[in-house]
Amino acid sequence: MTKLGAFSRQYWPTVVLFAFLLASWQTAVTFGNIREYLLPAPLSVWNALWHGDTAWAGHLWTTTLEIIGAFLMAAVVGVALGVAIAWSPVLANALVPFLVFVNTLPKVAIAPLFLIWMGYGIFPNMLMGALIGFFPVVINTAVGLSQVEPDMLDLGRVFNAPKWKIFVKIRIPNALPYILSALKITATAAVVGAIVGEFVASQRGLGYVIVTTQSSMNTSVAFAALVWISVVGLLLYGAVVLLAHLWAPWAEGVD
Amino acid sequence: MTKLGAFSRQYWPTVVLFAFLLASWQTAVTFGNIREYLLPAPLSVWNALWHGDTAWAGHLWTTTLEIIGAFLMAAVVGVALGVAIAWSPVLANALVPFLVFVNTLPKVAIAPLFLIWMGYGIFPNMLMGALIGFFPVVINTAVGLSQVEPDMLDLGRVFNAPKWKIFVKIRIPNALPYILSALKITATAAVVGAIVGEFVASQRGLGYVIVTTQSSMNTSVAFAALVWISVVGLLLYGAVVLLAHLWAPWAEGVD
Amino acid sequence: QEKFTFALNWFAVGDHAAYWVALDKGYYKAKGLDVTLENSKGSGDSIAKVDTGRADAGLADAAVVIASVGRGTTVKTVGMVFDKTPLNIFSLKEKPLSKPKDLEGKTLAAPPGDSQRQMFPAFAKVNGIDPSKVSWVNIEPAAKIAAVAEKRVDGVGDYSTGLPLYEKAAGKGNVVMMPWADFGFDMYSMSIIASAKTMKDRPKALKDFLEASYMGWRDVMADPKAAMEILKKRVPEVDVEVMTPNMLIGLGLMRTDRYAKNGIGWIDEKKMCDSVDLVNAYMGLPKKVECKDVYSTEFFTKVAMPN
Amino acid sequence: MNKGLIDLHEVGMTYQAASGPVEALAGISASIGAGEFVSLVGPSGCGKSTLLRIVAGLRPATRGTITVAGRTVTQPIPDIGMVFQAPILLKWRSILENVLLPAELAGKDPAKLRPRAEQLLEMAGLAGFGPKLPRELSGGMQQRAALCRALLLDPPLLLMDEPFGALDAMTRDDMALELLRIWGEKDLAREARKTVLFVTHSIPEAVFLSDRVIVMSARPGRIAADLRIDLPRPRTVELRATEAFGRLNLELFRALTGKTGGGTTL
Amino acid sequence: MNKGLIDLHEVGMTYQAASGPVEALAGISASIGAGEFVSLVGPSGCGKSTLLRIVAGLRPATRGTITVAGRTVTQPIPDIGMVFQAPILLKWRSILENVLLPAELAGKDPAKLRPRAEQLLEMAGLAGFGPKLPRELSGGMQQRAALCRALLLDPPLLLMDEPFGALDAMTRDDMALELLRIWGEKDLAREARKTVLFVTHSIPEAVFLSDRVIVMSARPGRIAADLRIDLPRPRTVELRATEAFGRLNLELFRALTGKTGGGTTL
Ligand SMILES: Nc1ncnc2c1ncn2[C@@H]1O[C@H](COP(=O)(O)OP(=O)(O)OP(=O)(O)O)[C@@H](O)[C@H]1O
Ligand SMILES: Nc1ncnc2c1ncn2[C@@H]1O[C@H](COP(=O)(O)OP(=O)(O)OP(=O)(O)O)[C@@H](O)[C@H]1O
Ligand SMILES: Cc1ncc(C[n+]2csc(CCO)c2C)c(N)n1
Ligand SMILES: [Mg+2]
Ligand SMILES: [Mg+2]
Repeated sequence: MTKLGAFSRQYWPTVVLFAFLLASWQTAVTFGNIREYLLPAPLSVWNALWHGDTAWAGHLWTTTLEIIGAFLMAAVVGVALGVAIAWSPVLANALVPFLVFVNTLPKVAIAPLFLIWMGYGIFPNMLMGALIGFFPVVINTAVGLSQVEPDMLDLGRVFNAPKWKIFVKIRIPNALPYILSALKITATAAVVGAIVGEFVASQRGLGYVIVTTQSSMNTSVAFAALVWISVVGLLLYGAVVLLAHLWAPWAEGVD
Repeated sequence: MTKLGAFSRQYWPTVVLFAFLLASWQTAVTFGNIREYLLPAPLSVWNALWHGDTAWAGHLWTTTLEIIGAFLMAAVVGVALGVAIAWSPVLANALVPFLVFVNTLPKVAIAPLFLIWMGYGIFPNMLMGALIGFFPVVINTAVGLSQVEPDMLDLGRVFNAPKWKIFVKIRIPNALPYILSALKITATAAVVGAIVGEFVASQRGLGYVIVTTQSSMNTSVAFAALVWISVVGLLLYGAVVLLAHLWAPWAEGVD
Repeated sequence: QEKFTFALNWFAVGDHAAYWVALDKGYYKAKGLDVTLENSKGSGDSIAKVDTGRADAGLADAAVVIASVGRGTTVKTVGMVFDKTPLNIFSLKEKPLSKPKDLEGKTLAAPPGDSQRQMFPAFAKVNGIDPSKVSWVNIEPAAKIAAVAEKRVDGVGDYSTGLPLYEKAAGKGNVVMMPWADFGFDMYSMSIIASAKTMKDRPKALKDFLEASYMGWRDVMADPKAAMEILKKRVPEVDVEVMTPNMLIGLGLMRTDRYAKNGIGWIDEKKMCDSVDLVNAYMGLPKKVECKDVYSTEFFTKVAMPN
Repeated sequence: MNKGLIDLHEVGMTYQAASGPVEALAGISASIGAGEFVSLVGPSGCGKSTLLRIVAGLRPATRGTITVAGRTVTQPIPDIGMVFQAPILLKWRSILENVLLPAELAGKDPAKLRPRAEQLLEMAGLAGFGPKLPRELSGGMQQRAALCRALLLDPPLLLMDEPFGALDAMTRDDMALELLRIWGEKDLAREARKTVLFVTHSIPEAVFLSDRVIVMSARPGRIAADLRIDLPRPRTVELRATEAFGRLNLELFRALTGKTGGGTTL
Repeated sequence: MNKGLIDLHEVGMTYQAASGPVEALAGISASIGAGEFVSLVGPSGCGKSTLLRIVAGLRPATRGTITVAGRTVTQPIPDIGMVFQAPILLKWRSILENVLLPAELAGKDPAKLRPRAEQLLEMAGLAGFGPKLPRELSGGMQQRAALCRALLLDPPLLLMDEPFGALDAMTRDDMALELLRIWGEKDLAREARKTVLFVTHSIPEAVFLSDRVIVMSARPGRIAADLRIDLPRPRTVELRATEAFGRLNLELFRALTGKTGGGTTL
């Protein structure tokens, strides 16, 4: 009860903002000149969410798996690349322009090509999500690792710690606020990435629902899918915030 | 001459890596069984870059404008939102879920809406780029602003500085490494964003070239456009690195 | 049971009902085929899948198929879907584009891959208008309908089968069509393609697949309502309200004398070669495409059109 | 009620740490008059820094009341200069810019205060180091820069947490004399002196500088003694050789250590 | 050539700062024998911390050569304990984990060294503070934790930069005696003592602890005096009341200040 109380006290601004947006949206659609097919009213979306004939559970499951997979891959690969870049200037000079190059490639443009190579299904979509989401982790990790006080490094060197141990015991914990910040960013990017993968070719998933219903102008269902996507995104984001809280309470920041 | 020497010494790993990748790519296409329309050989792309009948200058100009506009908007709006979030817990609780929501929306999915509201042209594409690129700035700014040593805040409070002055003189400079890290990320996101904007609706620009040529399977020209995009992306990224170097030399990190 | 993957050209629409019907009714199974229907993002995507062996056969627009052959694919059209062209331009009643002359000075939108876009110079030539007086905007396929309904552009190029979608957005009776078939432009469009590998190694399977698919079409023609029910059952995301008329317009493009005489899916050599000529003339391919390289009637089996 | 500039009434402080509460201060009552120079000595961890922060209004006490100039302290009090135990220089600002920070924060024109800042730096032996970055200074130099910063706006109340802790004996001497001058020893008649609350670990330093020395006991901090230093002013270096100075040193040593014998500490 | 454990030959250091070079050390030559306890005193900013870092191999000198145990120093030397001028505790680790850090960094099992770490904390008056985070400790407590960390692996060479700077007189006394015990004063016969290079600002502390006190002149640092402290060992608190102790104090004071008169400093 008190937890709920605290929660509601903390999140009433969100609730108020969302309620306000929803109300203005409904009003605009009802009284304004906005066509349902373009921007369905919140009530239609609500109906599509609960009373439509879309089997949400299965799509939700598929997409959630893809998103989690994409997020984990982006996190692991991103941290590894960030460490590599901070590790050695030679690696940095070789990798950074290459990674910038990869990251500026519009994934939507190369997605069809990518999927021809990778095939279709859950795993390629995870990969696509990871590809879209890994870059912030790389950069923030590399920057965070380099933002350590010289004194702390001296501390490690005084004890003749090998370079990798200084990374593990000093640089990486020191970079955690950066890494966790990047994970928050990547949590949302992984969501977009998985959906983009599904846009190209898929037989299920929320992205599939969007394309399918959008191509029959069934916009309210497409919006309902967007709602689910955001729910997954918010939950993943919340999980990262929670993780940050448990893992690095000393680096507490804004959620 | 010495500058050039230093530059070449610094970037030979990049050059080696790129040369290696290009060589293996050319070999794979020449001797492997890879179709030109799927993955054109580097030489074909080179030809498309210099000898094709695409009027690159105009497209490049349009897209570069869009990218720079997108980047600047993302930077300004992102920092402003990040400050707002770090400023007040109420604002944070209201804004963060909303921003996460906006950021998890697959931009391609809302293309029709976007087109209707914004129309097509350079400015909407900038907006799309900003929309895709602003989030890392928000999060990194907010996290960076909150990562200030309590002692430094006490310093500000001892001198009875108003809250905004503590932000301007202490929190923001302290968050600069975070903000600059985010700007590096956003530099690449703005590139993707502008191109995605062009995918949604456009009459010129490199993204326009990509869709146009890709759909007639003229892949080498599409790849040539990707090359230009990366060049712009690398230059923008380099500009941010340079800016960081000049602006916050004390926060020097890895580029 | 032999595995057989068929790459559709898009996510489920009414045009795809026949394949779901054939699947649902066991026509493929009866021929020993275990068929998978796969979604794709447009003709280019489905062609790439077929050409690279990710799929054994697929659906694609003829113009894109011909262009792809010019750029090195080895796919061929092995069966026709729409005998009459669905190429068309949509506009709103308040600012109608009902004849080619109306197009001059206007702004049209379409994804660059659309056949309407690619073939527009040919269409313009046939009708004696100046294609340079029409300006085109690239848009996402998903944004087409909104673009015209909300008057961001004067018209969009899209298959005539899309009419119900446009009417849903703009209101019944508010949408004006300009079917190219009515203005002296005739060219093949939606077709079934197969890869060289499928044609060479699995001719029997391909032939069986085509026959079963045409049986699917036959059933759709005979009982559209039942067909739509099957589609809805198989793909719950489709909106029956708009996909039924969408499918019916498609059927209209297939109920031709040619199909009545030769059977569903028949490819007419002259029309096919004319289509190739148009593509050669207007799409700026690196090499000229030979008509014989783009199609084959070898795998055709006559399935009679119902009355 | 007391009538000092700073009045502490049963001030207590218990920190709530994750690993359990820590009682730092247990009922401190004291009154410090305007213009007084009061030193605070006590064992490491007894709550001196905590007390300074509470007086400054940076942390709320968990018990008791604090009034400064008659007003109850609930937020940072205005017009003070504070030297923290660590230098806390902003690493992105040059030393001069760091010293000028209070002007900027208080909305004063830093350009106008620049001569004063440079003069303070010179006084602290940092002439020429104005354009350097904090990390280019030694520990003691950083501490002196922090001192200059606290003095920039010439505040009437100074709270100083071991400002000379990182200084060698000689520099310490010089700085102590400068501090007395700044405090207003020359103005004894005019009552225009500043009020100083000064934390130190050096007994002779406390005796030399102060009007009063408050001795705190080990954690949780209580007031163990409150010693009036009745040495004549202005204080001079020669004073340190006098018997009275030695006697007060010894007295303070006893109050601090609880030992009754004589002796010196390091 | 000298035959000390640490040999410095014309060691010079010039920092290259953005705002121009700073000469920190100008030709330091000295030799420190194994088992010697040597203090380094000198005015703030004279290069003491710089010299310690150079000996530790953390910074290369810009001139001269340094050998430790016969090997030229070009990188951090092994088996030393170092106390920096600032505590430099890792804020994400508890105090105990901070003290155990050297074990982890050196690839030793921290679990095995835990009893020793707890014993060191107790010795430093930090019993019960093991699970706390650094920011929950006072300045002096943090400094003591840093001292425990330096002692954890029982290194034969200790480099200490004002390790007692933030401590009150009494705690300082206790820690000084503990340090002498750890140094190996009891093992005078067995020659099993550690070698200590100890920076301090306290003249009595330097005299009390050391075999030798090296006095440095103001920046750029040179050796101004090298004073042998021939007081008997083991040193006791009583020793500080002797005339010999007072004389050495005075001598050191004169070497440091260049003044010929007597007097004390703060
Ligand atoms: N990283 C650095 N960059 C530039 N100059 C430096 C740097 N570190 C120290 N210096 C300069 O070198 C000189 C000696 O500094 P050092 O820290 O060795 O002094 P110190 O004797 O330890 O002083 P203190 O007693 O105040 O700690 C100082 O003038 C300082 O300005
Ligand atoms: N932020 C904090 N959270 C929890 N406990 C704290 C905090 N700050 C101080 N303490 C505790 O309060 C007590 C007093 O700390 P304080 O810093 O006031 O001591 P001090 O007298 O200044 O010591 P020193 O002379 O070592 O600087 C200590 O036991 C310390 O552990
Ligand atoms: C929103 C929307 N986008 C695309 C299509 C399908 N479509 C229209 S034209 C074309 C040509 C491809 O060969 C395809 C696949 C649709 N029905 N609805
Ligand atoms: Mg303190
Ligand atoms: Mg020092």
